Amino acid sequence: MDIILTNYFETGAVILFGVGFATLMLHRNLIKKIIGMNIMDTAIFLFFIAKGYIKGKDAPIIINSFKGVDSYINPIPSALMLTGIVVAVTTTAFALALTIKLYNHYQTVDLEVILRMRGENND
Amino acid sequence: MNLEILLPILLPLIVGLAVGILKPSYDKRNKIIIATTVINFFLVLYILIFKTNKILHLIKINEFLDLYLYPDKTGIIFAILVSSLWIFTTFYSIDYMGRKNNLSKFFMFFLITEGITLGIAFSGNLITLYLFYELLTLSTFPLVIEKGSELALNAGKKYLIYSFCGATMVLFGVILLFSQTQNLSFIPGGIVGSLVYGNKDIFLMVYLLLFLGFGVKAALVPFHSWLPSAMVAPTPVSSLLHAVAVVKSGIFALGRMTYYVLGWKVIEFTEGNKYTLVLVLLTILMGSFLAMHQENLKRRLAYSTISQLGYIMLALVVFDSSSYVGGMLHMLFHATIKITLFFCVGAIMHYENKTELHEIAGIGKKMPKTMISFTVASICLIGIPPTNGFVSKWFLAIGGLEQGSYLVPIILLLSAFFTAGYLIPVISTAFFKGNPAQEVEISEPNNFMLVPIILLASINVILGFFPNAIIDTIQLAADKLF
Amino acid sequence: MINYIPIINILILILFSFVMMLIKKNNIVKFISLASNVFIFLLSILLVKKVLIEEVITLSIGNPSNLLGIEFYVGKSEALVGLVFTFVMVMILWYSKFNLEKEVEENRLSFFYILINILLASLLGVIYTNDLFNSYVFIEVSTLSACGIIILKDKKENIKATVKYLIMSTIGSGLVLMAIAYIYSITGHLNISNIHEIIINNYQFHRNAVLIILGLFTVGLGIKSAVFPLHSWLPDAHSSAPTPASAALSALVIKVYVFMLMKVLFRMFSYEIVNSFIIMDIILLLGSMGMIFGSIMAIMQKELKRMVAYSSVAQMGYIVFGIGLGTISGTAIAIYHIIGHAVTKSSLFLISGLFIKKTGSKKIEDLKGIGREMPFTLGLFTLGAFSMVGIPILPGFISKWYLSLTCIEVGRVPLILIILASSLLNLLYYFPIVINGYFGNENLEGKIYKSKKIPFVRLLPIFLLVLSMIVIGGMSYNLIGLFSI
Amino acid sequence: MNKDIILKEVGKIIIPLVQLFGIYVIINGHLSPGGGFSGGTVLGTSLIIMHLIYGEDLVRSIYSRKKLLVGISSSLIFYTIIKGYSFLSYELELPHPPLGNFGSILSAGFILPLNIAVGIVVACVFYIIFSIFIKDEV
Amino acid sequence: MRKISASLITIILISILLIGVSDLPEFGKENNPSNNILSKTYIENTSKETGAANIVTGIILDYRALDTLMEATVLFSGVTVIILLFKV
Repeated sequence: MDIILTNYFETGAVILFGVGFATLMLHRNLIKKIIGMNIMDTAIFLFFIAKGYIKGKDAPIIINSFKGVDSYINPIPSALMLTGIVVAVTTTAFALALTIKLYNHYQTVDLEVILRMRGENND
Repeated sequence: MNLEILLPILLPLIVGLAVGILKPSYDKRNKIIIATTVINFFLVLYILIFKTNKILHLIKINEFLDLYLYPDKTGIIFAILVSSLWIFTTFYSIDYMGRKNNLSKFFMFFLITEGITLGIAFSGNLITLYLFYELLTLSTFPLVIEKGSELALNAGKKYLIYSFCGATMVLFGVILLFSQTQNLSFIPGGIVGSLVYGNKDIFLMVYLLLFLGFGVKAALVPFHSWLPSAMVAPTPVSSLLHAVAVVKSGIFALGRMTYYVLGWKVIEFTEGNKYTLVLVLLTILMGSFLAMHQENLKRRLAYSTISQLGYIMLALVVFDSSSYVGGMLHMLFHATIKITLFFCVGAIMHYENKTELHEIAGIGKKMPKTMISFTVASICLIGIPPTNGFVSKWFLAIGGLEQGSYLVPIILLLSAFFTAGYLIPVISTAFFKGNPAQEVEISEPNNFMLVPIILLASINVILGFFPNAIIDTIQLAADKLF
Repeated sequence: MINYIPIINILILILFSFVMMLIKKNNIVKFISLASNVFIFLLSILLVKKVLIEEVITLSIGNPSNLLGIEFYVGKSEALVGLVFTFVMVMILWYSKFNLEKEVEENRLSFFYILINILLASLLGVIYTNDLFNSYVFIEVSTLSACGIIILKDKKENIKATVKYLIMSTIGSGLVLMAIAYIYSITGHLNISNIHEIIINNYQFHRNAVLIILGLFTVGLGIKSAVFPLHSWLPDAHSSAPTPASAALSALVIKVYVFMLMKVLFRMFSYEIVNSFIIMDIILLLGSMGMIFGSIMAIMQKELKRMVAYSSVAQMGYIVFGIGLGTISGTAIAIYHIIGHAVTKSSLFLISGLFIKKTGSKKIEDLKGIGREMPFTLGLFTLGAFSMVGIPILPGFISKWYLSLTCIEVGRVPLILIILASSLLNLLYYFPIVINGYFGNENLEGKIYKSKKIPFVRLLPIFLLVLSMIVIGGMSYNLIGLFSI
Repeated sequence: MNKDIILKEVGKIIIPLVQLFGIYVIINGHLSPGGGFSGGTVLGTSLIIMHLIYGEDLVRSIYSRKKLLVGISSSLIFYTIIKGYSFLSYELELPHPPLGNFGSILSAGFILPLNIAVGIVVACVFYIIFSIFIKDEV
Repeated sequence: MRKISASLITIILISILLIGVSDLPEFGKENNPSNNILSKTYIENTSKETGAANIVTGIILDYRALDTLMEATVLFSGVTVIILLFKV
């Protein structure tokens, strides 16, 4: 149990993940769903970045001279998350585009209403 | 390399496809079909003489999908039966189907079915047999629904679903069997041998699964109801399906399974035949009992088929040399008899279009040759000595007695009475009902139809007098097994 | 040089998709994409030959050492699956060269080919890569491009289906990324092989974490590959998309994620580790449920493409079932079924596209008597249906047979009943189409025999697909021997 | 929208600074925090601000959509070719690019051009997406 | 009903993940498995082999360049799909 408090960083990330998941589940508004998706992604990035942190060490950038292997934090999670962030951004943009398109079709962003509106427009 | 074994299977397939695709004219088509069936008969004879017990490997996909043909005595007897009866049916159906258009599809499947049935006869292991068995279902389906009416379609779907459920059961059994014995080939006495000791239950399960699965096509009683409803098919088809091709293939597969795959010793050890014997007796009684209540002549004959098949299946659950002989004999005799009966009924349907029992009053005056053949055939079926039906039933009864079960002869006798009960009324109505005063001009069917009928009837009589040649042949096969 | 074919394939595909963006003329775009795919196909044949000689090819990209760079691991199964996927994709492109104009507007046409190239590149990447995070990126690319080819048709249904698909698969990839974070934090590696070396020693210390990782991977990849309870997005997406797109989605895309799952379960962990957790039984249960309920749902459908889509839910059940058995042979059969079903289902979808184009209606009951108008096409459809139902020698039968044998091998005989029952259910929804198509007078009346029949060259891709299906069935014994993770 | 005079005047000062900063971030990507993606985002933001302040026509007149697409595709092609070269260079013993002297702008081999390419891609993509959203049609 | 089930699912998810977290190595320690030979090698070699002072940039553009390439492809396909979506 105490490890949960020791890993407060991961704990916070996981709770944030849950918040995002709940937002995605509970809200019928597409925009809010997308926000929930973003919160989930951000939580995962936080979780991942936390893996790289080591107490009292510098960012992995060599300012003047190489200060030895043990004086920098782990660069890998940062490198991975740069990629992950861009992927998340693109997905969000696509989701928003779909939302705009749906709004033009149905004049609403309520997913439940939209999904119920099948049948009469089976063109 | 014995490629000739493949010929009788391939020839009808190829010719059938050709007929279906090229759609030749009426006369040319008839010539082609008759020639094909006759040639095929001689091909089978050729194999009987030169190629008995020769192996032909087709393809070996993997250790279980190893398709090969191995015509042994039993298979060739079945093959001769099939190919000879097919000739009669061809003549008959050419007249019966008449000059309807798009018949080329019908005759295509008609020929393909012969090829596939011969494949079942020659197949050398269980998986080859299973493959041809599935194909038989698919190729006979279009024949059943040839009329194309809604009724026919439903009957066809019923037939399809029953057969595939049976095939699935068979597959389950085959998988279980294969997982035990890494081998599925046909060996007299079975491939299981001593494996049965220890895992008796698995083999009991395998036996029941295979018996019920093949029993679907053999119209075993819980699964028999597709057979009467498939009577919507035209008469040649129903005579073939119900006298020769389909049900006999089921019986044949059952025989292979009982005596060549599992081996009767194994089955006796698992005591599986105790359960199946009940089903078989039930089949005999129920079939003949239900047959008595049918107004429609074809349905009447269909139910009689069910009960007669029960006789044959007796040979597969009562393990005795003479009952085996009786079963094989009855397989042949019932085929000839039943096809005669069907032809007569079909002739009546075709020329008088009368299908019900009460309609045919006095038809005996109108078409005497036909009805006399009918009478002869039904006497044979009832089994009054010295007809062939009597011979086979005699062997069956002997076999039952040798195994010490007195139930078998009793049931046989009882069912003989039932048989008389559902066949005599037809004859009496035909000859003695209706007012005798009025004169009717004799109008027999034309020779395409009449000749096969009379030939078959006389064949029945001849077989009844001189069955010994066949009995000896079968006895040889039986001695291998017992 | 041949060792580098996997990465060369991917680079060529995306390079030409970038090039296609600059080109305005549709015909040139078509030509470029077809040419690039055919080229990839030839290269894949070379790769398979090479791999068959020397068991495994591993190449590490970006750096000679597989520790620093991103490693590709191409075993026999990877190479063969990649080959089949490229083959199917070439056939789909060939088909859409003739038939896509009917469904998609002229000015959207070029996007299909661009996205197909990217899609194939990402699928090959997921198959070849041996690096967890890299596979995550590939999975994201494939998701986006898959959504893209769904919304080629500007209908409301497509957009709705895409929204469903996008949300579901975003959750899925989120879970996958979470799982990657967990596994990274307890091993510190991203290369699957290196992770394996570490995890076999210290998985006892993190049993909970390992179980959660397994669960996250299963659910995340299961959502994307429409494993039964998580399949709700699939029928809408696959049935509303234009026909070549739905063929690609249903035959290729959903398979890749299961392949990834196999890699994770059996290469990153191992059979012993995985079988010591409850997860395998859950996977087996999901597979069985998928086999049964997918078929039942398919029986209830009224529209042809929806029915075929639900049938692929059922077929995914077979694959997952094979995985859940948790043995080497089970995995081999799962991979074999991936290949066989990829070929079969793509041909079925393309044929149903032809039917819909012919009759102008999506309903199944409007297909009555279609066998009079297009007998050859319906014959091909019948062969595909035979494979689904399980007529011997066709792939469907082979997979069923081996799955049953494996069930007996692991001592779970009752499961055979599920396999056989689902094959009977397949019969119930595939055969009525064939029967009503060919037989029945009132079905056939008023149908002209072969009215303006399709030229054979247009049927050739489907014909080749069905032919390769039969070949795959015939070579099954040799093939299954090759497959392993 | 009403084009406010203050906005326009401030924009005249701010936008060049923003673009300058973006370019700085991009070309210092291998020495300092940042890189193609961050810098490209900044550049794209500057375009977006231009769009918002001076209206679409000005931006379209300078950066038409076709130009932007061409920019994206061509820089991606460049990227792919460069990376393909360096992926294969280990196998084929092709020459590596000169690393230059550590810490200067013109160093680190391919990283600088790649950063620039990525920056162009990101900037164009962001502006295109924004302009599509704001008109909600192409 | 939906709300209750959704919140239940969320709570279950969070608790499961937290169990996992309680099983993970401690946060910020130097001897975590994640700070292993791999990261050490990266820190040591990146500046030498690629000449980039920013180790992260060095990693994403040289060692793991395939990720970055694919990520650029994600951007490309994203913009393609959006243009496709709004094409009339």
